[in-house]
Amino acid sequence: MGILEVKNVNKRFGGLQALKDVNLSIMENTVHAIIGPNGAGKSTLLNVLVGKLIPDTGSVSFQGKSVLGCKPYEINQMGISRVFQTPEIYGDLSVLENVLIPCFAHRDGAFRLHALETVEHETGMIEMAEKMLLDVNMQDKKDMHAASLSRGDKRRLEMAMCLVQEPKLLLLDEPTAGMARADTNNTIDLLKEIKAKRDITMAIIEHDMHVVFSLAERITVLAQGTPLVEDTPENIKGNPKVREAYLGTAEV
Amino acid sequence: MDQIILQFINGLDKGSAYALIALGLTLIFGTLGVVNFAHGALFMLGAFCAVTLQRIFTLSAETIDPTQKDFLGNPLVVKTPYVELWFGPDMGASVIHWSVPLAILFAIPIMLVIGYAMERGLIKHFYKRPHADQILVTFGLAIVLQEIIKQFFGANPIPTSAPPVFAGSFDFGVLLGFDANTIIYPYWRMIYFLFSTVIIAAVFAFLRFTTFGMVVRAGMADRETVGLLGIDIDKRFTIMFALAAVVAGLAGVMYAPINSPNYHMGMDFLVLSFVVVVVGGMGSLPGAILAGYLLGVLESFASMNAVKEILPGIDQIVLYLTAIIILLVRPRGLMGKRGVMED
Amino acid sequence: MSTSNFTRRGVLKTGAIAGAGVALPTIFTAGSASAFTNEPTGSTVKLGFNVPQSGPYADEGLDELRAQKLAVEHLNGGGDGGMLSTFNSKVLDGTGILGKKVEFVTGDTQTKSDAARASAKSMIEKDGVVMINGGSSSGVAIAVQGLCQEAGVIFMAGLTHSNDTTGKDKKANGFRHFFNAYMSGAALAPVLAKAYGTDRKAYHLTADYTWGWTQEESIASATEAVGWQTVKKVRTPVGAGDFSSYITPVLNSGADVLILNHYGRDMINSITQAVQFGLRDKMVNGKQFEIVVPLYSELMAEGAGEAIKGVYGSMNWNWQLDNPGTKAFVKSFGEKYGRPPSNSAQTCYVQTLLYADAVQRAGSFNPCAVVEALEGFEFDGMGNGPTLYRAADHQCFKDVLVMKGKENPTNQFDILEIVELTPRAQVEYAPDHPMFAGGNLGKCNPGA
Amino acid sequence: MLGLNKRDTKFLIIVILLTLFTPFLMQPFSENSALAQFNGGYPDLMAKVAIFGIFAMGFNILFGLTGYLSFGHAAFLGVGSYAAVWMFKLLTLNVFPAIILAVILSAVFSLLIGYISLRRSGIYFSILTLAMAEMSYRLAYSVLTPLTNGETGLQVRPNDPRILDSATSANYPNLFGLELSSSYKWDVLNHVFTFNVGYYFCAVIAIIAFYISMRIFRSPFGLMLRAVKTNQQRMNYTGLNPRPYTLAAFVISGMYAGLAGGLLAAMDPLAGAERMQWTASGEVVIMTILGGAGTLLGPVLGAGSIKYLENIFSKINENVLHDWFSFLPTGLQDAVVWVLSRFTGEGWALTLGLLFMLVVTFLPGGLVEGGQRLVRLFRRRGKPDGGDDPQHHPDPAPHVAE
Repeated sequence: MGILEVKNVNKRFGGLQALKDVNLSIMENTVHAIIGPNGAGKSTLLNVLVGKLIPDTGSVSFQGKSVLGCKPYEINQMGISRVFQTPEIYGDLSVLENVLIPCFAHRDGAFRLHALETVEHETGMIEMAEKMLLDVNMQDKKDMHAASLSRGDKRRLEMAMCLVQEPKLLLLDEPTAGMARADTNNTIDLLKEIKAKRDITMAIIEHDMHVVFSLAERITVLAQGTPLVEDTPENIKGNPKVREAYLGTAEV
Repeated sequence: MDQIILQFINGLDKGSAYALIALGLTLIFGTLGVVNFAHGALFMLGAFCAVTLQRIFTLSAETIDPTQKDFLGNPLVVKTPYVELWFGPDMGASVIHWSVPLAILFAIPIMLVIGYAMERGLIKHFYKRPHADQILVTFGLAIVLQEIIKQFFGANPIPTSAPPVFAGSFDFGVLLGFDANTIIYPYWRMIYFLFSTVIIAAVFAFLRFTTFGMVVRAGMADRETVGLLGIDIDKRFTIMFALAAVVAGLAGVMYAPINSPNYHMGMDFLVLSFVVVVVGGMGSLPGAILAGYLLGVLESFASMNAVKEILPGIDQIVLYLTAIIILLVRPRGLMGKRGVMED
Repeated sequence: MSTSNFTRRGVLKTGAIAGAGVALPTIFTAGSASAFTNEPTGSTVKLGFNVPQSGPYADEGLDELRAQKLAVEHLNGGGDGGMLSTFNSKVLDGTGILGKKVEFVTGDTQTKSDAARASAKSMIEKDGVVMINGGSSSGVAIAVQGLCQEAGVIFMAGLTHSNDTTGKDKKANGFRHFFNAYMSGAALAPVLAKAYGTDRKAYHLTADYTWGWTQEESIASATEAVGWQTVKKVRTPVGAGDFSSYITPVLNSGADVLILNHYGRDMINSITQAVQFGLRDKMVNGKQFEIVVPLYSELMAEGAGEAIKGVYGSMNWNWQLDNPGTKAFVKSFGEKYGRPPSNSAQTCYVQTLLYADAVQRAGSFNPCAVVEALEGFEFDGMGNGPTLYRAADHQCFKDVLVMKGKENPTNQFDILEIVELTPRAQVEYAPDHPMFAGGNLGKCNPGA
Repeated sequence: MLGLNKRDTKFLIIVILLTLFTPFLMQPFSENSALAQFNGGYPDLMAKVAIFGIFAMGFNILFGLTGYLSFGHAAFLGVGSYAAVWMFKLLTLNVFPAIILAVILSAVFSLLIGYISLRRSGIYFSILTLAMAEMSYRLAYSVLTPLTNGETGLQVRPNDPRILDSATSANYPNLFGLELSSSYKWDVLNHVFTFNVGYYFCAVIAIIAFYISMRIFRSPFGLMLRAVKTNQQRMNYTGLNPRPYTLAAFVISGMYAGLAGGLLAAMDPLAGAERMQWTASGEVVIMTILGGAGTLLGPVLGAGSIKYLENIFSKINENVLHDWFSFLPTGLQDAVVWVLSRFTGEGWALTLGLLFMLVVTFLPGGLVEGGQRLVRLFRRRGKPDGGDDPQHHPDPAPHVAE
């Protein structure tokens, strides 16, 4: 029984069958990659997982609880955090404040009218956020305007914002899309480091095989909206079906 | 039945004014991404173009007539417009009477210059600024413009009549088989309706069938890409702003006989035109036109006595009520696009 | 009144402190020196002219201000003296009021009750005025009148036509020279009956606020009294701009007269548009269709242009009147400003002189003394013929003018003609007339 | 102190001192000098500055923090005023019940309007709020006259029931018998300083309101509101529901507006419908932006400057100008007066419009930014300091329409 169970999910957009009989099980404490060529339904699947889309049939459950129809913030409160293709951070706020917000969300839930408390007095929260920043090597940038960070630092910051909530499942949506090779390698190292330090389940939706094979413990290959195969990276590498699906476009 | 037909005609007519103002506003917003609170002032300036031309035509030679007395008992100064002296009384009088239609020609260059100056001198510095700043600066500009007009023309409305041939009204009822005098509508308002249709069609044709229009439309959809193609989109946008000013100005010129121009009329139309644009959907030209006519017709129906008896005061709020309902049912107005001015 | 040491509007002038102005708490001692609000102690007295300077009535306000400046000039002995020479009370001698030179401050009412009160308050609190004059709408007049009553200064209303100003909202410290909606009806109805016959059906378009309602009520009841029927009363939003949807149903409603209970810009637009609809060219019930505008003003007539030709209405005063007071005023106003005064200008001018005269006769600026001097005051020579300031409601009673838009104007000021001078007796009413009931003058308030 | 850090405490103390000494600060010129015209230290103006300061402070909690631009806040001000005047009429002329009801009623009203309007964002939100406020205004002006007394405005009359007041009670709004309109005038060295009960009452409430707004700015809640402005998407995926946060900010700012409305009525027991008009809503937007949106002190500065301009500039008529320039030869004097009178007296609105344009063009952060630039200019050599207002947004991020 996985931490995240996707069962018989179908999703249609008009005439297009975006997801077809998707069954997927992500095991606790693994790094699970979902790959597939363009239009394979990766993004649709991700949007179903985070509550943005409701499938036509089937179920998605996280730790035995259904996530269907839940709002994104409810799903986050259940323990799923998400990293976006382009880092989504609070550009107007300082780096520390960026990390403090998820700390509060983790402690206080989706809404609390803590209008007459003072951020400065929340020493516990601040310590937690600073420790997190230390973890991702950003402690010296904590007072910077988040919008002025480099792209790599923005990615780190976003990661920190997700991790500080101690999520049980971290969803990464093409975390290295558009990055130069060096940045991509940094991100891989960062993710490895994160994984090494804590028990966490990661689901990576990725294009870049280099990233996938550096990190993943299990891989699901999606093609035309349906899972083609699920296996370990070693086995996937040699699988002819996968080659066929990618029609040689992949750098396998 | 006749009442309903009458109010429908009425609504289309009202709506044509709304649509025309909203059209200019949407052009500016759609192309430049600027929320222009001075748009009502442009409308007002257009109306004052008509007033100015009328003033020019009535510039008069003064002669003293000792047989008549003025209010102080002094000999009366009789004023005869130069045009009457030059072209004879009849021809001269008809030139004066035709000052509103003639003002269209007068207003086009003036509004072009005003629009151009506004964009180059002020608006272009605000493309990258928050909408709130754009609102404040254009609102300030609107106040300045109207105060300047007030200094020159005073606060009292100035009668600006349509040519006498258009006086009176047309009897629709007879055409449709009703009794005489049941459905009548003034000629000038019908002309206003036709005029607005022509202008709207012209703007659409311009955007659809000319290269200039195509570039601008492409720019409206994706400014950066068009810029990357090496096309100087900014220059074209300046021209679009000037054009929008002309549209607003012409709407004002032709409206002068319906609503005597006064310095404050721009502010009176400001809120209304924003409601129309937003109901139509920010940045959508067809939306603005549709919303203009829709709100015009609804407003007319709401002012029917039968309706007012059931819902007293409904004519006061119908525009706003409709706006609220439409925005709640259709999040981005009638034809708005996702992501436009939602942040 | 409060019993605390803090006196209302407490003018606790402890006199200038000699020597260094070290702030010591002992300075904060009570000890009221003045008997009433803003008692003038120096050689000057300040009046407050609160008129609209922005918004739709700005031009009206400008004309009021011209007249008020002229009045001050005349009170201080400048110019040709204007109506001072024709006024039958001769106590004013051009040396100011009670020997004090008259000064004035101005403010902008914006034709909003809030702004008008703010401006009046600053005049009272900051500039120390003893009287406030001006305004061009009833809402503002009632709001400022209430304020003056509370503050203990005199309010000499400008243009305010609603019955309420001296009806249910009357105040002891407030005085209205201008006529009111009831008088308009009483003066107009007989003239209308004579001109258009007694078998008429009227359709009212009414500005949807208190003044509009009182005028609609007054005109409807006066015209009904001469035999007319009221077909329909329709309320229109204030500032509607386009009245077409209200005008369209008029023709086939069976009515043959349209009565426009609008003022200012609304009236200009509604009459222009009604004429544009060709209403006045139509025959209904076998009669020529007519339009009536019960309350006229020169500026409205100017704004409406051609549309008002032949349209009946009423006015408080007009510069064409043939009497010495009018002649003197028009002369000094015309020579100074190059245009004849409007009827709101005349009201403001006369109100300022009347106040000065009352102070002079009472021998005191104390509002209560002024009220006493003005109540029941009969005067003449101010352009309106013999006039009475009735004690019961502080309303002036005088002749009312019925006007008509002139068919062939000879110059820009010659747009209205006087049709009839309705004698005062015909427009009088009992102070407890139902249209004016419900108010309470209260007691005069001297403030401090 | 009071849950504030040292810097904020210092800031609050400065604000308190400024507020308490306003009767001096706004009355800098001696009575007989030509500049006495510029004195603004009379009770009505001082109180208005405090009241509109409260209004703008509240608006800033919504607009400055969350970025939601409401164009209908005047409706809450109006509701507060009407509620207060009805309390005066029915219950007692003591101001406390009136102000409490004003705040409660405007909270209810803003909850209702906010709940509906916050379903949309950006300009759609602005137009929804505008439409609701304009509807309130129009109905109050016409159909709802029995409730609002329409054009004339709702006022206190001698024959109102006022069931809690006895025959000997004060006849004007009061604080347990102490009338708000009573003042001490202190005449010293040709200066007249007025200390008015009403002003100090408003001032104390304004200081409390300022303190609360400071606490909100510094609270986790305030942080969340700023998060709403910056990135709602991220907020959602961080497990936070932006809607209740925004609604809470909307209601809080509505309550500030209601409080301001109640105080307006307490200072002057007449509630006119015009204070709900869109221009009044626009005014508070302008005050906030002019002063500096998102800063603590900015809105108050903006409110002060606009009210000052409206009340002082509109009173400088040609006669006053002639007095000032009487030293010049006649021709020149007339010319100078003619030019200046375009901008004062009846031309005051022109000055206002020009001021908006200049400030927005050259000081995007509003007057506060201007102040900071000045401070920086003087402190060049001193320690690097951001000025007296520890604000959060030194450079508001441009959000250009896509």
